[in-house]
Amino acid sequence: MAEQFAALIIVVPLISSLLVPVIGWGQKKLCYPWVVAVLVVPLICSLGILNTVLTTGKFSYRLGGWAPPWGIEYAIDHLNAFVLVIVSFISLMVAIHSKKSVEKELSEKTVPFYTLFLLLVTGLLGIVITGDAFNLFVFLEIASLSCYALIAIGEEGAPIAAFNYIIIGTIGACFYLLGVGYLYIATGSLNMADLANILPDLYHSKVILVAFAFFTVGIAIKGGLFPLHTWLPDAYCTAPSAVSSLIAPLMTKVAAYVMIRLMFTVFQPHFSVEIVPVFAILGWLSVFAIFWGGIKALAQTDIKRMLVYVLVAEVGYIVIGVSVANRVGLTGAILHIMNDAVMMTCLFLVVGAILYKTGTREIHQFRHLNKKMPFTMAAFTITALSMCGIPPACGFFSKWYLIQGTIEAGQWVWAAALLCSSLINAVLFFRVIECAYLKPMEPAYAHNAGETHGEILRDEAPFTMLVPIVIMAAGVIFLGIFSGKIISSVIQFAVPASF
Amino acid sequence: MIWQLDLILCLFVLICAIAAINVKDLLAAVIILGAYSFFMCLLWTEMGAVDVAFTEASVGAGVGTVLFIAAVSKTKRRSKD
Amino acid sequence: MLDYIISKYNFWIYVVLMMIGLYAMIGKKNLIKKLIGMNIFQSAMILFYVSIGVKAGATVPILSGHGHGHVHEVIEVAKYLNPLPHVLMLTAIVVSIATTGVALATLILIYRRYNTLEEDEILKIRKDTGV
Amino acid sequence: MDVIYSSRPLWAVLVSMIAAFLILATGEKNRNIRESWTIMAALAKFLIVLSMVPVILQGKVIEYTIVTFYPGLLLQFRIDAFGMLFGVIASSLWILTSFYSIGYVRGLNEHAQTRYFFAFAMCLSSTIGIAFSANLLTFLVFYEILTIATYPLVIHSESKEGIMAGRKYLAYTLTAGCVLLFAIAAIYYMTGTLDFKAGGFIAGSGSSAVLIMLFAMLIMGFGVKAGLMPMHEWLPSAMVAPTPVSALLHAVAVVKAGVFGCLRVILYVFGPGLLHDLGIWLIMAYIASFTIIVAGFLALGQDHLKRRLAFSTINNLAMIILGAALLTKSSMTGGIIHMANHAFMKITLFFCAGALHVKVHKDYVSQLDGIGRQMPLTMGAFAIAAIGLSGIPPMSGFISKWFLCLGALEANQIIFLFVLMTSAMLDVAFFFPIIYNSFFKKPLDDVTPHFDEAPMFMVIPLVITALLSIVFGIVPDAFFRFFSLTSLAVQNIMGVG
Repeated sequence: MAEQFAALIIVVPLISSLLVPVIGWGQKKLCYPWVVAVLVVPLICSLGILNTVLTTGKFSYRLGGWAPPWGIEYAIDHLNAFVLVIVSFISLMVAIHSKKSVEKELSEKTVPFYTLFLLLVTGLLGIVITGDAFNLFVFLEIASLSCYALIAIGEEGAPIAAFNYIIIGTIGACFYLLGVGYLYIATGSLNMADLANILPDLYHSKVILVAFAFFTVGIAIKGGLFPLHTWLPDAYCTAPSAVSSLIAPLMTKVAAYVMIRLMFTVFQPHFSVEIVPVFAILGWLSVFAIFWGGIKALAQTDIKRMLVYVLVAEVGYIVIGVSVANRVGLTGAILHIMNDAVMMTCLFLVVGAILYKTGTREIHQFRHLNKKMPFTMAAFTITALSMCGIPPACGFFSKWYLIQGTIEAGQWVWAAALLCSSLINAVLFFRVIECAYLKPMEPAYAHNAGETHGEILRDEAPFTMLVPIVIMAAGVIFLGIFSGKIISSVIQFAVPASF
Repeated sequence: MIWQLDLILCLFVLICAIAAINVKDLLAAVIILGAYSFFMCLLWTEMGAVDVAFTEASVGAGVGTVLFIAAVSKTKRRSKD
Repeated sequence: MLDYIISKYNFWIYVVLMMIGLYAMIGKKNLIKKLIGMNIFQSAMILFYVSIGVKAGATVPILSGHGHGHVHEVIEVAKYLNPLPHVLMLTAIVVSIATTGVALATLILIYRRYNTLEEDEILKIRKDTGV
Repeated sequence: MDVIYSSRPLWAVLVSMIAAFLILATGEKNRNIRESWTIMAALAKFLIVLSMVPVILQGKVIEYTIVTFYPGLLLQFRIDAFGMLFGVIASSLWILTSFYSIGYVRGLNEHAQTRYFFAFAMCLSSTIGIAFSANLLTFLVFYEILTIATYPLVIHSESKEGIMAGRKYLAYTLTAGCVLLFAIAAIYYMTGTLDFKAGGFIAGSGSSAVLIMLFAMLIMGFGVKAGLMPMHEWLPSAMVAPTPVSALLHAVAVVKAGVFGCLRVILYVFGPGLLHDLGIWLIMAYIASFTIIVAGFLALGQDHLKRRLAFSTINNLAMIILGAALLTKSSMTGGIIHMANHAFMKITLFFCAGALHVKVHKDYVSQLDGIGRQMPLTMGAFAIAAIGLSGIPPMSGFISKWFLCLGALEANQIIFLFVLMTSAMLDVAFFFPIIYNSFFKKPLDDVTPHFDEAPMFMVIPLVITALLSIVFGIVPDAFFRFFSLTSLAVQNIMGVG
């Protein structure tokens, strides 16, 4: 059964996305229930796959029945089963949340939006599930293309941001493809498992080095790692809120997954650590990413833009976890892929709900939001605390493992960067919390907001928005409390055995 | 594979590429890009990649140029650089 | 050294083309020029893949037999080019044309909004309107 | 040592957390029901904690594991005598504070009462969690929750001053949290365990330079909440909080959690033996002494009553740390028992300050002339607690100071005896004028000359705490067996170290 799951998880959203225009042609309103219903399938499939992996170990699915070195293989182990669950779960949540905000922001473009939405999810799932280096490129481009288009339909300034993203994203994809080409020259294979077998004999070849360099740069561009992140803030910030809450958490996480996959599965860890000093470079770049993202975020008055810069810093976290190149650090990185995806989704969903209800993203206009939208703001607060690393929310535990990793690697500065970043996050998020929960600091705000002096009425986000937000916020707490369970049952197998 | 022919084609490709990004008239630039694609097809055919060449001729040089021309006709033709 | 350069000349051409594309993407201000650069960049990459498959003295990978079951002679692999990179490039071409399409659509959106395609002018307009 | 596995520690923590959410759900409309949750939770928590005291006194420990993350890395409760002592202090005073709070917020008709009681209950929940935690990780988890739970209380007034105090509070405590996170991660990396062990567990796991650095980081981390100088700055600012909060913050939960952390580090992570070998105990004692003296002088200069009390708190907390840092049996006894004694006395003082604020809206020492005639019960309790803090028998403060002085002698460090003496003099200097003025000076014009007390909800708790501090002075082992718990804790530490 799990074999079929592996195929269904791609095929169902792909075909359904093509059916969206057909359905939308008849009845526009049916698109939303259709997309939500369709996205339940990948979630079930990924849970089934995870279950199979946990009980019987890793397995592979041969597309069209062709044997691996030639045909495309979906190789599933603990790592991608884990990421698949994250991707499919979050995309379902965002889809549920999208109903009202799409009606408001994109009323004319509902049908193309949902078509592209499903295509994007297909691409993301495909990147994660495939075991073939070239197939990964194809899915990467499916995801990127739908991303470009989805961003371009955003607000003022979105097309130009999307265009920049297209240019830089294409460079990234081409670099990745060049990397694949050089690997093919050296090995004659495109299958990841096959490559992993062949490569150790060729580690001192210059061709492999070039391939590795191209991979690293290509994925760093796609994942928005400093200093290749320049496209990211504008693109994610100007996108419609339903889009940014899907791509901001997932695209970066999937790129991080690809990085782990390439550096520790295709290449042996000792190549990535000993022969090429790539991790020293990546680690220091992440330190810059963390500080730069944090400082830029401090300068923003627009909450979505602030979150986008926080995202740049969060990418740095994961890459630091990868760069310390030890078991506990990598555990932290994989855990943070999940935690950060959940936290970021929750924050972006909250911002979407606030934008829908109040029409503003300016932080200083958030006054009395705690009275107007108590549940939304409670979810925001919980997630914000998690971002600051307050236990028992999940952010604390990924930070714990990441710091353990840096200590084990003896990288004190990296550890300091992680710690400073929680403080920066505290400043960032408490600023928002103060604005939302407390009376204004300056009386000047009181009259320019034009508010009534009477009782502030509750004006909570619609049910379709509130449910995913509350689920994600609860997830932040539960993932924290059960992080030990998640690590012992899934992540410790996902970390390459050679550590 | 005849290396003289190969070299000439390579030269044409290079010239077309440089011209395409330097011509100020965008329509001309787009046409030159079509020519570039076409020379690329020839190069590939000559290198034995017939299928790629066919695809590029129809999709790259054909559809691509059409799309470009459509876009240019909907926007401005002159460029500052 | 010269030998080395000449013997791998199509690899050199691909590098040069790629740099031209990269220059156009970064250095040019006109957005259509950037897009042209992107196209050059992508086809340079395809040229690289095609070059991978080339073997001295080999021919197009099409069997001259009479269909299935009638192959009389043993297929000598050395006689044919490696077809796999070619096949991959079919996908890559489609991807690149799709990217171009999306980019052109975006360009038209940009033109409708700002009435220009020069990056510096757009930035100026955006700055003036305070967005 | 016998270990008993029981879920009672968990319930002791959870009961107020559950109550917190019930409070939130009940909301502003049903005030009486909401307050009844607080009272019920406080009583339930106290009874659960108290029910475990006899077991602990038999020399057993109670253990409960919540979750295991990794071997050696788990959230776990383990109650030993020291933790029990803190647990009893916190849970018993919560009952009184709850009643007092109700009187206070209703007397002033405060805004956002639901948020206030919610945060209060969360605070207590995490304080008990801190008291019962078995290892540094659990400690850190509850310590951070406490940090966050206190924040809404500090900014309760939502005035500009309050928000600034809140920011300062967060800046200090969150930075401390980060330092702690790093230090604890490093300890886990070095030793593979984080469990508190009487007499320390870290010895021999690293070079002395590394150990000294870790010690400094841990003390910095916990010292922030304990108001150890120079990290005390947030504490006087946080005085803008409502008085019951200050009482709880400064007598029971937050600062005591910091002190408790310092003592855990000194006695249960590093241990007397190791600190002697490293030679940092003396530095620690000097830092504490510095804090004692300077805080005493700063208190003299404050006219705002609550700020004066805040500096007195800093002074007394440093005294507790000094007791632990001297590493002798008597000084430890003195330090640990002072945690309890100081809690009862200081909460009385804050309760009195709050009663004055509610009844006559006076916050400054200079306004208190003759107030004793109007509010004899309040000022009487104030006098008792102030005399006790100065270390005059028969109040409980005398017992702790006696042991501390003995400890200084045992450690052959006469200088600390002088420090303690000076501190006692300073206590007298900044408390006695208040007592004198309020009872013997001519009343100011706006003071009612006849008996006119604050609401009984407020007066009764403060009278009870004042009486208790006398009782503990005469019979240190009364009611809650503080003295037995202390000597048991000291025995455990010295038995190993």
